[in-house]
Amino acid sequence: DSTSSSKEESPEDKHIHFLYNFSTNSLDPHIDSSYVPLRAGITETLVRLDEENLTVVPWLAESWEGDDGIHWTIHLREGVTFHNGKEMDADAVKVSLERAITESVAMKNALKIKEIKAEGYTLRITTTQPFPEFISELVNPNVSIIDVTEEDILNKPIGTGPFVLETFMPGSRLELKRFDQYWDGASNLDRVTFSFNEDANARSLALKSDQVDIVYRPEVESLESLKQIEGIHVESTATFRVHQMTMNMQRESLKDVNVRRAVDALIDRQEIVDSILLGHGEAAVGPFLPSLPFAPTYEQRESGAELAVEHLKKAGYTLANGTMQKDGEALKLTLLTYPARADLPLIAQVFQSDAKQIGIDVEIKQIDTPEEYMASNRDWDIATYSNLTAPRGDAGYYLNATYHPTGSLNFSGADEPTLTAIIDELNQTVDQQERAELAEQAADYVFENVINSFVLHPSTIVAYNDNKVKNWVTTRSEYYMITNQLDVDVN
Amino acid sequence: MILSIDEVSIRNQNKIIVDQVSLTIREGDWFALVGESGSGKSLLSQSIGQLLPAQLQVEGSVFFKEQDLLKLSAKEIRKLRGKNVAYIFQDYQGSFTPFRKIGEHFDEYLKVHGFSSKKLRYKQAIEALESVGLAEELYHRYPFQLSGGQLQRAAIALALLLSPDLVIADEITTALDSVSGHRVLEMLAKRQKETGCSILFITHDWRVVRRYANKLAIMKDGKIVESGGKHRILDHPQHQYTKQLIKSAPILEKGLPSGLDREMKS
Amino acid sequence: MTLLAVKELSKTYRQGSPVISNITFDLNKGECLALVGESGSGKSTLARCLLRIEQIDRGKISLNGSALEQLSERQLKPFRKNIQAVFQNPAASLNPKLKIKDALLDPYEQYKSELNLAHFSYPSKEASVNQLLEAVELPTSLADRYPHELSGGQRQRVTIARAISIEPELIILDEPTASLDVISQDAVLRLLTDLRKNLNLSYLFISHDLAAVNQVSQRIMVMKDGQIVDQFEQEHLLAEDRHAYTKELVSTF
Amino acid sequence: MNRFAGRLLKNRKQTIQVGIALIFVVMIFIGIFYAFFILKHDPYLTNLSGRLQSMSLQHPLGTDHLGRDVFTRLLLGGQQTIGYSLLALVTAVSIGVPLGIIAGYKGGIVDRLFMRIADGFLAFPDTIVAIVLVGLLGPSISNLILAIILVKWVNYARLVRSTVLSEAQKEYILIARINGLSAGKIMKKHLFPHIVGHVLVLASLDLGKIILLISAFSYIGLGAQPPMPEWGAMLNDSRAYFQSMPELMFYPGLAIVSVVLITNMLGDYFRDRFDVKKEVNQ
Amino acid sequence: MIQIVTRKFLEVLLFILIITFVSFLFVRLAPGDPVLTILNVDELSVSQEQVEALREDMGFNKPLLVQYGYWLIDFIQLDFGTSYSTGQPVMEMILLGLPATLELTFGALLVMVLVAIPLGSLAALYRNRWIDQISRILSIIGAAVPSFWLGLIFIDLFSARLNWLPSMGRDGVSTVILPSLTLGLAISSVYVRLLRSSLLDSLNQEFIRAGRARGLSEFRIFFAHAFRHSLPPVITVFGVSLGSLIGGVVVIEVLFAYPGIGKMVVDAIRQRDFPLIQGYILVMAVIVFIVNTCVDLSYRYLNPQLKIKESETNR
Ligand SMILES: Nc1ncnc2c1ncn2[C@@H]1O[C@H](COP(=O)(O)OP(=O)(O)OP(=O)(O)O)[C@@H](O)[C@H]1O
Ligand SMILES: Nc1ncnc2c1ncn2[C@@H]1O[C@H](COP(=O)(O)OP(=O)(O)OP(=O)(O)O)[C@@H](O)[C@H]1O
Ligand SMILES: [Mg+2]
Ligand SMILES: [Mg+2]
Ligand code: NI
Repeated sequence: DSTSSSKEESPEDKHIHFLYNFSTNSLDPHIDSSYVPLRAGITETLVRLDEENLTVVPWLAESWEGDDGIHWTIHLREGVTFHNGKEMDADAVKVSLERAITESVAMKNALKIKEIKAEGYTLRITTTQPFPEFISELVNPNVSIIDVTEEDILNKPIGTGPFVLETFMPGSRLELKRFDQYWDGASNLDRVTFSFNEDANARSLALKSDQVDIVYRPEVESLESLKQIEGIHVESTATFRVHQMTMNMQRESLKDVNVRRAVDALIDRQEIVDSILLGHGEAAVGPFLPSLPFAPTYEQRESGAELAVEHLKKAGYTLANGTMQKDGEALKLTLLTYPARADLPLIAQVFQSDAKQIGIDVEIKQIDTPEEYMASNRDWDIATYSNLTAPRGDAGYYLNATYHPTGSLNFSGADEPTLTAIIDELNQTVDQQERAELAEQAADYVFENVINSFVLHPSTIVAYNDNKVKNWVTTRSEYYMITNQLDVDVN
Repeated sequence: MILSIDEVSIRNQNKIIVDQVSLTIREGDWFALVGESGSGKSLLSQSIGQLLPAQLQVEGSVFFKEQDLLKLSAKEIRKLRGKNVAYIFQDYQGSFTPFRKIGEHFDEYLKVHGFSSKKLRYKQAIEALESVGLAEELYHRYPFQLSGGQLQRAAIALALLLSPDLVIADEITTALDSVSGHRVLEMLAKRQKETGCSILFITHDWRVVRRYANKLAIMKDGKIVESGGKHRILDHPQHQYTKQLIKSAPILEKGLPSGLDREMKS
Repeated sequence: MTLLAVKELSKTYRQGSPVISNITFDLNKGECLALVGESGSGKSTLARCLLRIEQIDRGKISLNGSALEQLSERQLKPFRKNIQAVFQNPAASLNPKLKIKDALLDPYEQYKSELNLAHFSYPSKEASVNQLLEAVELPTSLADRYPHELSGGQRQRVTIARAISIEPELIILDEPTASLDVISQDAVLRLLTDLRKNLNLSYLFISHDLAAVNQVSQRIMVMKDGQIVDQFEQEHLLAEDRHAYTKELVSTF
Repeated sequence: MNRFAGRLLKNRKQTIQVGIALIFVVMIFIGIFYAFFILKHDPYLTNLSGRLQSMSLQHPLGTDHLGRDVFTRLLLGGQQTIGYSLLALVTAVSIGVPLGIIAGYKGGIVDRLFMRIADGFLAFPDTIVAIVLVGLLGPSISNLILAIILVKWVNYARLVRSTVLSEAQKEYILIARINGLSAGKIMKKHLFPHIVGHVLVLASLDLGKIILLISAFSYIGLGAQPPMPEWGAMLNDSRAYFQSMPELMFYPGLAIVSVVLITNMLGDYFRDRFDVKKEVNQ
Repeated sequence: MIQIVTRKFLEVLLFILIITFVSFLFVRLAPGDPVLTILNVDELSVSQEQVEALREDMGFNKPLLVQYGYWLIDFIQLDFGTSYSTGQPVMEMILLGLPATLELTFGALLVMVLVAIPLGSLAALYRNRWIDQISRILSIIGAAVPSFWLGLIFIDLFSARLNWLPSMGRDGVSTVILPSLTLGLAISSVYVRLLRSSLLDSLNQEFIRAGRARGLSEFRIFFAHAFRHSLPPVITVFGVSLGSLIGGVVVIEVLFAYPGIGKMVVDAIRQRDFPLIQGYILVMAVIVFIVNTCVDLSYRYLNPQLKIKESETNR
């Protein structure tokens, strides 16, 4: 079967070749933002996301407390060993956490840890401020627990996961073998190859040619031809990501909520999902995936060109000489987009074409680094952007970053006192139920005022050889890929 | 009869450059071809070995030992070149590949024609150079490091290296002082005596014609106006142009100031 | 009056012994000075040194009293129109990519404004080209050809025509008539002599053809092994008290 | 007789070349006419329900991934593509050639300085140049063209310099110096004809490379701005459909090939005009 | 001799200094900010103040000259900094990626030599005949067809359909074939036509005719005389494109998942990973310098007149 890599493969070897869509040169679990060590099953975090109930559940930690949001106590699972045989106790976890926050400014910011105390299997952590999401932040793969006494963390991290890294070829692939002492039961597989290819077409072809068994994000347009092949199974799972139209509320025209409504009404979501994503996505109403606990239920909002025209009329625009005008000035919008996410420019073009139909002149501007551009230039009206709205099952991240006046991704320039107050309150709230309610409120506010307009939740597509691969699960968080459950059919 | 040129015409798109020229060269002939500058001597000589520039077309036939050279394939004519028919071009500088040393030309020439011993090749090359009065050291120089006369002599030595049956020598003493020129021509004459080769000798120098040639043809405007034995042409020229040509030959008379000078002084 | 004065000029190529050493001579205005000598004795090198296109080791060159040996290319420029040259190998002296008519007028077009011509007149480009070609007895049809479409003698005459086109004070002629038939040669030599006489031009006439030398020059220098071994008036070419090498040259001629 | 045959034969090759070029031009005109007067498609009008259609009378080359008419876009894009890439090419050549001639002819310090500058340019990846320029001046195709020029001129300068270096040693250049031609004139009149050949060859093929470069930059968001039907961008957009609808990539590809073919033929034709010896002896 | 070497060395040093300075300014002038990458804003909640703080912390608010000074001090101590995105020492990363890229480049050059030399030569020898036309078509396709397309077709054909060769990774000779072939064919186009053009010039030289007159075989005339004479332009273009070749293999590296330096630097550029970009330009400057110095030396070998003239004027 897998022809490429495994030279010393004996016939009874159980082996899976997984092909991933990003590549990395470093495996440092605390820095590498491709999260490969966790995804490949080398390392694990203290807690993980339960994909079904969308809650944070124990993993290397068994339980935790922290009612005031500042002082946290974490009880570690006992009897877990690192790949090198060392025991994972509180001391080991402490130094691992400490390394994570010293090596990565991002993690230091995210975790807000002030102090860690370790005794036996218990960690006592103090945060610098009330920080209710602390536990959910521990889901982040960059807080993987590793044995930091090892020399070459960059190329050979020693974790607790079901697979041990054998060789790593930077930018190319990892060879993994089973960790027999895995605490949750050793895998059935002998070996796993985890390789990278960033070209979607090439990934599809690799599966076609049987060089690999599982392909992450094959080319959407090639799915039909993949499905034709006997045994190939294609799976598509909605993610916590939303493609949105960010509105620049500092622009004269968009200050008017009716204009924003018009823009929102112009987006033909279902058509976009069906045609551009070929159905591999979900039309979005609000920022959060409907299945998330804090996603509000919306009444169906109408859309369409007529509605958009109506909204514009309300805003004082009239159609003259084929263009929408107000006080003799035509409505002209500059729409930003960037090609790093291939579907965004397409959405932009469809929007442009639709807008033209009702007399709005949209100029598309394509840029390479959206965050930087949007932050430092304010000469645009709308921007297609893609956001993770609940990467670790919590809304705090998204709401803070996107709608709080101090948020780093607040490109719309939103400074709505009501909304800010909700978010501030959320930041103080520990109780999950209450948090969900606040998040829902915030989402409703955003929706009502059309601060941003949401287009769709794209899906993660995974294609694999159904005849061979067993127990593959595509996760929404996209954190967990190679697990101890993964298996092959020996026939 | 070693070479017989039979009604050869050379033309380009617009005009006829050489017009139905015929001449015959026998074994051991020193055949001098004299004539107006631009009359087609060089082209005629180049046509013998199929060496004309591609944009010129040639008609007629050139028999060399019963073979029509103009009808030979590229491969067949190649076998003859160098070994049977050797050229010394008028453009002595262009005859050498600029980035190869003089010696390399000799060495290659011998090697290609079957001399396998390196030492022997070197020895022969040096001998050839010395036979035209060139020092051994020039063997290791690049063409641009030689003077005009040195290059010309090197080209002569090169052409005579394989003792060809026919030597086509196109104005080969233009860059030589009279001493060197004399020496080279004597050498050529000696070689001719030894090997019995024929020489097609294109020149403007009447002294050389007088001294060495036995046959002679005069060319003007692409035609041969007169040809025959040396004595016949030199002493009993028929054609007006021939007469004029002979008359104009400058001579160095003892004690006499030149004609032009006398004019000036008077 | 001395036009060109050369003092103790020496030149050595990269490796090896000096090619010319301690060359000293004067060239008078209106004079044709012939330079004959052994092949490889350094005549062309001397010519190139005089033209300052070859680095010189030592020595002085002065033209009309101004020293040339230290001047930069730019400083030389004003002198260039007074000296022209015909090189030994006509094939290399013409740009293979330019038609004759384009190459021929190079010097003229350069100096158009500063010239004070007596013999030639330049009504139009075409006429000028024809005039020059005719002067050296070439058919005007050659104007539209490329150098490789010319015979050796024709190329030589083109280079001569180019050199005389601006009637410079001094022309250095390196074997200018070697490839010409005797009739054309005679015509060219006459032309040169006429120009010299009428316009008071001077020539450094390098040649192997003693007859031609005898015909055009007033003085003769003989070179051997990089040195001037003999120098005399034209009348004395055949005299008894000549240097041994001169005699050898004459006797083999 | 013979003479005539020769001339005819010689011209036949040229006739064929010119013929092919003419046919292309005529086809393009017919195409433009057809597209803009008969079909009257808006090249920017998306129609998601009619996407990825194959050839039909209505859409001679089908529709693209957003349901736009490929044929109309291809024709409209041609204008831009050819215009911009030619602009880049011509400018790069006209900067590189003179600089190369000067460096090669002047030699010495000028040459060494020039070489180092050229090396410096070569050390910068073109992506950096593009990103910086486009970043500083704003995203637009003309700034990208500027970047391409900055990257490309070195090639021509270097190429030209190498030819000039060896040509400048020849005697006819010495004569030209003696003839008092200024350095500039020598370069223009005597050296230039020796380099046009190579430059034309390189340039005619570079046109394709430049179009592809624009496409490569489109890939990272620096090239043509989205709805613009630039060929390189179209090529890039069709990447995704490599398996499902390969012809989408084929059309702009073919368009680029045709343009390069024509320029190459023209380049060769001009090269031949400067090649005064024309035929090689066999 | 020692003098010449020291002079050359100083020249290189100066060159590198200038290059790094220019690149430093240049790269930092571009909009874009590594801070956002470092903070991983895509996944982590970050406030504006934190961004500002980190910016300050990393010295981005200092004047550019001061920043360059710091870089230079480290550089003199042979410390090229660590990558912002991976935290690895820059030189280590480059030296890790460089062999792969060089492998690819050399593979491509081999293909180029195997394709361009025969094809270009035949095209010149049989000018305007069918082989010439074929070479023209091939080189135009090479020039006008994007390499990702060619690469995909090769993968589809040799890997997916025929199953002859692996399509990805870097695993010995078998994996280098397809990418080299793709890249090699793409770059050959220029050389085919350039060699042809240059050969046409050479074959018209007088010494070629002289060689024929000496009875040399066409083969010998071609290779020993004409070919060498036509090399300078070809080598020049080669020298010029080597730099962009090394940097320009990105598409191929991505397509075939070949872990080279091209991909690395494009990522670095996109993430504004300044130390890595700076290190890359440094390495490239050295490579470009070496290659083009060799090219210049080769002119002297190919045309001895240049060599000798030069040593004479330098005296
Ligand atoms: N390639 C060519 N194309 C067209 N005409 C040419 C070509 N080569 C030479 N000619 C012309 O053909 C004629 C004869 O040239 P050729 O070289 O044979 O003369 P030649 O008798 O050798 O003269 P010279 O004594 O001056 O060398 C000349 O008028 C010349 O201009
Ligand atoms: N570039 C060079 N490098 C080294 N030696 C050279 C160079 N050019 C010429 N020579 C040598 O210098 C000497 C003089 O050459 P020059 O060309 O001046 O001779 P010449 O007197 O003109 O001879 P001829 O009458 O044969 O043309 C010769 O021995 C020649 O080999
Ligand atoms: Mg001749
Ligand atoms: Mg000489
Ligand atoms: Ni008698």
